[in-house]
Amino acid sequence: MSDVIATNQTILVVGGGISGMTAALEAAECGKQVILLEKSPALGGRVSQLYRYFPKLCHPTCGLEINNRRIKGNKNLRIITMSEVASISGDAGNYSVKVKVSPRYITENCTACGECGKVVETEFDDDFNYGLGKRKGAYLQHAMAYPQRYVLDPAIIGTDDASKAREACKYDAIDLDMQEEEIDITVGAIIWATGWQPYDANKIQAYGYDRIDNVITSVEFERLCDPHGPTGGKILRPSDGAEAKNVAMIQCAGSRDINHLKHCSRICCMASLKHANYVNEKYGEEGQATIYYIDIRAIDRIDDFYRKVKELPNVTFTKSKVASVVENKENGNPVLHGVDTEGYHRYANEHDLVVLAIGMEPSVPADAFPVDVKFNEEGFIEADESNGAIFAAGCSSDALDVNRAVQNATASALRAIQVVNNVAGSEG
Amino acid sequence: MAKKEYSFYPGCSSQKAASASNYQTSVNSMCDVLDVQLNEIPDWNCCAASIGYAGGGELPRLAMSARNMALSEQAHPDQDIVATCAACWLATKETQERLHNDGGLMEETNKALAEGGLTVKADQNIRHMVEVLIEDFGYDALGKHVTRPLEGIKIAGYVGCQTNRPFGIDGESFENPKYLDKLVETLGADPVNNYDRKVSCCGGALAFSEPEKSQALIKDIIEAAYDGGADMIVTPCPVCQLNVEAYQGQINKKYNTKFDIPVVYYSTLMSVAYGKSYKESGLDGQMIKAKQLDAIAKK
Amino acid sequence: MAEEKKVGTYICKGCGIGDRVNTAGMATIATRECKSQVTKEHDFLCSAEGVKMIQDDIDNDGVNHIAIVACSRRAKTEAFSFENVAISRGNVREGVIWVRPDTDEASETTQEMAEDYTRMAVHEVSVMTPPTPSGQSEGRKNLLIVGGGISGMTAAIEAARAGYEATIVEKTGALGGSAANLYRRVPESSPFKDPEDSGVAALIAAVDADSKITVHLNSTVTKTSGAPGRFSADITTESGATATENFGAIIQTSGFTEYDANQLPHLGYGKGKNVVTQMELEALAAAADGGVIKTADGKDINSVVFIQCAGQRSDEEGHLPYCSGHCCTTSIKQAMYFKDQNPAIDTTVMFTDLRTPGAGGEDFYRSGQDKGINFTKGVASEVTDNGNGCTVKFRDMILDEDTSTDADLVVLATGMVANAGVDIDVVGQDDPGKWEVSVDSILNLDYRQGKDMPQLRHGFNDSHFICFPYETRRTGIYTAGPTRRPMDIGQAIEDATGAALKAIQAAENAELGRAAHPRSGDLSYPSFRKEGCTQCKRCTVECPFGAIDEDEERYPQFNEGRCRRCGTCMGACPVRVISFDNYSIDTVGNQIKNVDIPEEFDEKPRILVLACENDAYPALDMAAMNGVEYSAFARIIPIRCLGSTNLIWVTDALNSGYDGIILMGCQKGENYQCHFVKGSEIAQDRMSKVDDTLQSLSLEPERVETYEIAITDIERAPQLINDMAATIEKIGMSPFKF
Amino acid sequence: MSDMNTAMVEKYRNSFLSEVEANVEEGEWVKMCMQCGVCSGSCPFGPYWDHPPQELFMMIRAGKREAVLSSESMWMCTSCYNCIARCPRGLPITHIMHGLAHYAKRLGLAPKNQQTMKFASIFWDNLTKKGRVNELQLGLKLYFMNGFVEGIKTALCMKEMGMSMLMTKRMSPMEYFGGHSIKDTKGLHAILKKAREIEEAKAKQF
Repeated sequence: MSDVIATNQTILVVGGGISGMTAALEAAECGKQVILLEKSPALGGRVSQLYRYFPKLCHPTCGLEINNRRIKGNKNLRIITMSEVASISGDAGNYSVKVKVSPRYITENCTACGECGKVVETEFDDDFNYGLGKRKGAYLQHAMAYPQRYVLDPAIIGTDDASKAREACKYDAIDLDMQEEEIDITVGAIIWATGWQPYDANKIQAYGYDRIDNVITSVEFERLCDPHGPTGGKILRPSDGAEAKNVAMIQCAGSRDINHLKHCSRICCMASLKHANYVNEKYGEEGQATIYYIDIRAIDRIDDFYRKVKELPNVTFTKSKVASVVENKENGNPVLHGVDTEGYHRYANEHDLVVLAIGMEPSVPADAFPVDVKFNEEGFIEADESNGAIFAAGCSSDALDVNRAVQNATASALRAIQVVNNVAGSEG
Repeated sequence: MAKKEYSFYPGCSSQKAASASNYQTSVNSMCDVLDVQLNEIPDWNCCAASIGYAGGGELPRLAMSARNMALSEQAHPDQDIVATCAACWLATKETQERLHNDGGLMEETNKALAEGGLTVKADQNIRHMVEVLIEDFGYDALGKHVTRPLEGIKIAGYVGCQTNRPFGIDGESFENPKYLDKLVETLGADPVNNYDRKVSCCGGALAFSEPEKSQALIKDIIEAAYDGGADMIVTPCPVCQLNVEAYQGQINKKYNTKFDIPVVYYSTLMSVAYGKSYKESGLDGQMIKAKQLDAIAKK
Repeated sequence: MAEEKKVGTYICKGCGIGDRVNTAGMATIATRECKSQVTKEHDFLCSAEGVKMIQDDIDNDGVNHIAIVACSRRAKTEAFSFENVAISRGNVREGVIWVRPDTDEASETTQEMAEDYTRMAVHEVSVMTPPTPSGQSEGRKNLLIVGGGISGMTAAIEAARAGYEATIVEKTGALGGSAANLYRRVPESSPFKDPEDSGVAALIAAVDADSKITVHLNSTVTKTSGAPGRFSADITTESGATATENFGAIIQTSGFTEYDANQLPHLGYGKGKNVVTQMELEALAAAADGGVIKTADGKDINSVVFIQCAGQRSDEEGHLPYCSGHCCTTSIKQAMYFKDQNPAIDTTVMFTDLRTPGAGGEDFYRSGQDKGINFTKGVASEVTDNGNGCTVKFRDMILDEDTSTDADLVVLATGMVANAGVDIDVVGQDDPGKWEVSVDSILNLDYRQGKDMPQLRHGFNDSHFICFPYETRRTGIYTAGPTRRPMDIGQAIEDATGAALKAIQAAENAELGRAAHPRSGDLSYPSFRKEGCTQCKRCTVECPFGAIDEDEERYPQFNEGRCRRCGTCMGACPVRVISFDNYSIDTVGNQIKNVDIPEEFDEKPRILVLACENDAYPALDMAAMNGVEYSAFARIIPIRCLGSTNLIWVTDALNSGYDGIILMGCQKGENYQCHFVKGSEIAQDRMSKVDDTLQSLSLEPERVETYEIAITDIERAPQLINDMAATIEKIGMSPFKF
Repeated sequence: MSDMNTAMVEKYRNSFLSEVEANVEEGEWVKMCMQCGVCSGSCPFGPYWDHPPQELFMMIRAGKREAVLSSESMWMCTSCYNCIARCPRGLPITHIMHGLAHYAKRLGLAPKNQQTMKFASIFWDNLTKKGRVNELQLGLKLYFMNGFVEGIKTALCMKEMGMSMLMTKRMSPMEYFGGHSIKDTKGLHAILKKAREIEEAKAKQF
């Protein structure tokens, strides 16, 4: 790692999700030197965990493939995975950044041949699948993981599995003595794109996520529908692995709620429309999707998508914030209790599976931020003079859908370029 | 451990020969073991409970609780106020909150109190006895005093409403508080896990004015306890205790059920486990006898 | 290239390749059959020393055409990227050993696969040349910005801050656009409680103060030609004076026009002064400037009803089918104009879905409620004049009743209509030589395919892509702000800043001859043999990016800077005169022709698969990673886009004895996923002609199939290959084997 | 129609919402409701409400004064606080319901025979008399609050319960004569009187 070259004309991008990748690539394709840090072993972030995008229902991996190819072909861009920012000091045009790099235990030699994965035995909850499935202690994060290199779970270091893995590798790519590293770099501008995380569903007590097997979150539902996911793309419910054909989506699960997230997470309505579409796609007439909502926020031309889904005969919309979910002990079905407020109709509806349209909160909370920037009450970074040359991109700046996150990331790339160009100008 | 002292607000139902007098008995025994001294607020008055609203307006009701706080501040200035009744605790705590949050109210209330020669600051902690047990002692400490573990008894922890919402016990959730279950375990008995009526409403005061509707709720509460295999129900609230215990006969008539499940206070369980006698534990106050407890208590 | 061609073939034995196939045999084929001058095997080719071995041959041995026979071109790309040489990849890992069982009976066909991929790689590279830029670009970096509203000014200022010059052309006599008419704007920063200054004045001041920004008022663009790095634009003033200037890239920020409320008579518009649009209310509020807002005819206002979605989200004739996004927060803001001035004024917002998304939106909604704005979920059916105000008939969705309310003023939240110029799908381009200015056009492009930016939906110049919102169909020209998509000021500012970045990037890359997205950095570009050209115009018509013009003699004029390197023109050309240095009829044709075709009774059919490099090919790679097997008879060739498929490849394949052919492209139609927009669609039309070929050869139609493949089709794509194998087994081998 | 009611109608002719904001406990929160309905779905007595809380709020905003104030609905509140715990906008719904009920009673618009209203009033009088609840008298009053015959019926069906309460010493006949009381009843009554005065005065000034 010592060979990381950076100057105060370098742009640092923190976070390798769709926003970070975009900001980094757009800047690099303008000829700028860029360093991209990613906490996990591979790029892609949240979108790589999505099956499809609304409203086109196209596949995030399609765009990821293009971005991966852009990265492979760009010499201005340096990627450091498994790394996090430890500290930031300095001012616009001249920041010193400490970067903590966790050991991957696998070197560039790795050809992703997969032999190590075959021999290790210990399995772990697959966080890429939100714990819905298992993965080996030596693994490739996902089929499109870039860099296409395996990683060892720290938990197997020092166990037989580790040595088995090393013996299995014909390319001497496994280095069990790899240590955590700290590297210092100087950069001119920083683009912060650490994205979002799903709100902790356990906190929404009334919906019983912690008590009822068949209550899951929208991000988990995406994994269920993905052919690369734990069920190979089948909608199988957790309690008994049965096909879930009658699915309920509960909107504002954590959002628009002063007890949880006071902001509207913007994407959840469309996510649920998309999910209703999955159900319809998989089961046709046999499927039934019910969306419990307060307001359907499908703005601008995304409203087309809302109207299309509305026309599906097996999708129902109920204007109601569900009051509580209880489990039918006989069959494990969640039963939703509440009131349809359009004309006051009380309901107790039983479904096979409940999907909580879970809210979006910034991954890096204000109090854990490595340097002093302006946050709003919702915890997003707000553009402000006082932030110097630290620019938020994507969901670090607001609850955004992918299209807007990319728009915003492209904009932040220019803001960063302005800074380093001025540095270049002043240094002649 | 040194003696702990609190400014005690017993509430109407815990008075001699009142509906929760047995609660008071067991609380006294429990405190005796835990070396807790409850200093009764001199000349305390009724909190007006929630149901007081129809007669009393906002300010008169606040004044009732404010008077209690004022008296406590005079008599035991540096002690926390502790209540054993959910309604008393809630009404007092709510009053405190309102007085501090709504600018005008503090002044108006004091104007009213002045007529009785009192003033209130409303800055003492207002706590439920359960909070005292969990926060000032903790389960381990409470467990240490157990001399007669309540082995083999399955108990449904019925938390009810007002001990739970809107304030509740720190660190517990509104929908699934676990402290009664933990307490039951601490005393050597088995809790009913996922007792899904543990926070549903018994009708409260409306058990009097809307008996049918309330008894329908009570029926579900008892049924769920039986479904969970419970031998008895434990609760921290006098209203819950009375409603769930006293109406079983009427419910049996109406729904031809055969309910006969004892409903006891946590303090009764503790007193028994702590080696107190049948009487000291308030078991004589059970309209539906808690036979398993009686057996242990009479050992 | 001056130096003579020298082909080197490098075969990797790693990742089990060496164990599964006979690499020595492959090497022999490379040398003997394919005339590879240098052929080497290596145990671990992507290792530092493996790479060094190749680099040494380049540096010391004059090897300049390199066939890497190892893993997929998607793997180890950086390791195998050598400067100034032509490179091809033979995929024997994901393409062979990972999709074939490791059994004795399978070993023979597996070996044949590996040998074929070796042949294909060597023959492909031997007809490639390392691409070099055309040098067409004039290296201009300054930006032309058409439209001087918030979006336009923002784009100019942000570009200037990065050191790039910008020229704003504004049709009216002043900068500011629609936002200049706003009294206040919706807050963009916490605590998101009160309306804010629109910020227009500040922007105008910043533009005026910036020496890098030039402004032409009362001016329009009357002709645009050229390409990124060398655009030329005629800027004409009202008086008619025209100046021609040159630019590196263009941003169109022509904004929107408020929907014409006269089409909403049932909502009482046009009948009196007490029904206004949101924009008209802004004027009243601006006039009052914080004082008492009165109707245009001076009446007091004690009650206001805001009707959301007026003529929006509706299929009725003349209504807008979409949501304009900003109207909910705008109405809240406007209701605050009244409440902040006098809380006693009743304000009701009548909505069906209140849309206030994002961090600030919900705060602003709550602030509106806190200020006493009444929100009613209801649908207004009629607004009538009741003498001293209006009566609004509506359905109360919550109380579930038809009712009405009186108001002194009714505000209609009508939507945004894009100023998108002429719809080129309706109005075609003038014939060469007869080109004329269109007053309706924004850009007056002289492009073969029309005068303005293509429109996507509802008349907006939007991009179709979610992950690439700036992926326009006119390279180097970007649209931003409400002409692209309905949006509020906050989003327009972000959008314009992003568009400025893309414009700068387009100019920078044009200078280097690098392709824009999605083949970013590709230096190749299409060239054609004029002598062979029949002026059939197919290339100029089919280019998804309007990159090819026609000269007066109807010959194609390629504009490298506009080209996205998809090869659709190449696929379209019936006489095959169009090619790229590193991608041509021959680079693919050679691979097809050099696959070894066993004799008919060997019962070893050959299936040609032409797979889109962005979706189908990765899908097959990932299938391989997941251990999904498919027929050993398949030979897969990645192509830039199905649109680049030339019929000759299919005919050649059929003639040389292939038994089946599968074309794998991306989804077409409304939700097309082809990143060259029309590539797969065009190809599929083209393939309809294959049937004639098949008939002329008296072959069964089932032998050629075209599919839409998504990158997630890791099960389906292999299955389709196996299906074809099964079909062939059913209908028998092709008779055309020699 | 009570005088106070006439006065209020006079004063808030065109806005019931402002009337509620000015006179109902926590009434200023009504405008903050976003009609999600979580309160309505959370109420244990939900099925018995003609108009659940969120609908009452909408009716108030729609100016349906009579319908709201004469409704039985808010008298169905058991004070379980589920609605408060779950409301995403933080409305103190329980208290607003109490406030509406109290205001309706003050205006004489509450349904004449509303059982909870009767009980709640008896309860208040009972507890304010001596500063502490006299459960026996409360119980008896309760039985007979709907007339003598009804009272006997109730008394009979409550007999068992009454007996077992006596047996377990959780009720005492002695309570009938005097019973528990605070010492300073005079002071308490003065306090309550003053409190009521202040409240009346506030209602007027709006």
